[in-house]
Amino acid sequence: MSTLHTVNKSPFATQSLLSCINHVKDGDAILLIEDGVYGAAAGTGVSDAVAGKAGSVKFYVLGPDLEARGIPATRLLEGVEVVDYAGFVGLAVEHDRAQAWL
Amino acid sequence: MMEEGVKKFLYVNRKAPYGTIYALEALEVVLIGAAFDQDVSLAFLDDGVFQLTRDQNTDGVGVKNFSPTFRALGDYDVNKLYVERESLEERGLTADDLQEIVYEDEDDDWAEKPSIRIISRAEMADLMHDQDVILSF
Amino acid sequence: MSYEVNGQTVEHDEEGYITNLSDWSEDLAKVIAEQEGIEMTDEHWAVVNFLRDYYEEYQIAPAVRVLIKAIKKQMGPEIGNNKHMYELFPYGPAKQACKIAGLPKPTGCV
Amino acid sequence: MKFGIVVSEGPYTHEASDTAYNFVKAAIEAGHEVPRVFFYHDGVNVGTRLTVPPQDDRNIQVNWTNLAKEHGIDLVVCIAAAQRRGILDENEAKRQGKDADNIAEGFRISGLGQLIEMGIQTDRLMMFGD
Repeated sequence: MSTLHTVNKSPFATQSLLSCINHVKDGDAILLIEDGVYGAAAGTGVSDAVAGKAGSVKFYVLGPDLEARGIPATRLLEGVEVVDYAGFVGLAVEHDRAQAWL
Repeated sequence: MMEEGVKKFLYVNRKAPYGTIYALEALEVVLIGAAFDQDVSLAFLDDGVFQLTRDQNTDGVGVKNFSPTFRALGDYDVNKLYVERESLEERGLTADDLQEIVYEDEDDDWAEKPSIRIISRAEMADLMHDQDVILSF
Repeated sequence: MSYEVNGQTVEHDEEGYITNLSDWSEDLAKVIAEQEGIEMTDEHWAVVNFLRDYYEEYQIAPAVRVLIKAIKKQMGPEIGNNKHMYELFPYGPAKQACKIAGLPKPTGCV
Repeated sequence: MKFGIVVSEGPYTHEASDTAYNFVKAAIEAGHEVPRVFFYHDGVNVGTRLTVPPQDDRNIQVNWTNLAKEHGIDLVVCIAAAQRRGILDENEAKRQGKDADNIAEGFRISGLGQLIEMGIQTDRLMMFGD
């Protein structure tokens, strides 16, 4: 049993990503969408928090949102996987429930 | 024992009252949802814990004060209000800062029992993980 | 659109719900009830008073099942049941009793 | 698999309704079912037919209307949230004594019970909001 968490806010604007990270269980997945994709970049103030959790939960980032904001894949933290909308749907199917950190 | 077809619904409240409408409209969903006889829990974490504080008075802002409505939840058989301890502490609050919310336990000669349960962040994570449907506000 | 009660004019909406909740009085309740074709008995008043008390305490009108449960506790199962509530308020306790009690119009949810 | 979708933010200000739309399209393309989308909070504003977005941008309402028509999706606007924000169909306009309605084709106004029912009847509930 696992959960797909979605985070849609920049971690520099709200606590949603950190709160999500504090409530996930091993084997869950966190998908960063909309302004949430800013949390996927390396070398930021939240990179350590994300990298520190990346061992027990899998991080994904929504490609179209990433591209819209001009963030190249080369700037992503190691281990963060890019998915498209079909991949988003696939993640929702794979996990037992979805929780949006609005 | 869960009846067939009964799902576990969790309402996750992470926003403060009044600044935005989310808290009020979340409560409206809970009240309507109560008619569907599902297994309902409410979670209050992050700024959501501010929804339950005592002594809210909205006279000066001219907005409806809906904090008394939480006390009606027992009548709707909604009696599992989980509040995260760490979220309280981070905001300088304790359980004493929250209003008292009770329900009458039908299985215990209608004894009045507290609806608010203070739980740890780890327990909150377990609670979230034990749901069928999670509605976020 | 308005009710006339004791020489005063009280505004109401399309469906007869009063515009300003503070305009309510027992005399007004009788006027609204009359327009609804209801003659207020002690049982009607018990329901109306319960609704007003409930609203005062919780800031919402109770759901019909909550109302019925409470009336049953207060006045017994002969009165506190679904059938009897609809005999008292043929258009439904939520709509009609709330209107007479001067509570906000139900949104029409569920 | 059956998906239930909640859109809880308004169009144009937030990306939520766009993400939801793209998700629903992808889900249907992958062979899943999306029987209903429920619009709540400012999300009800997606359902007005009176928006006039610039021609070089997407038309969110029209996109939803077309998608719903093509795939039989039930687009439900919450009545309580809609009343607050001035989204009305013909019946509601009459009932409330208003001089106009604005609900778009393919959308219908109904109660919050539709949200709970969607949660009960679908396999996954996805929320898109602020």
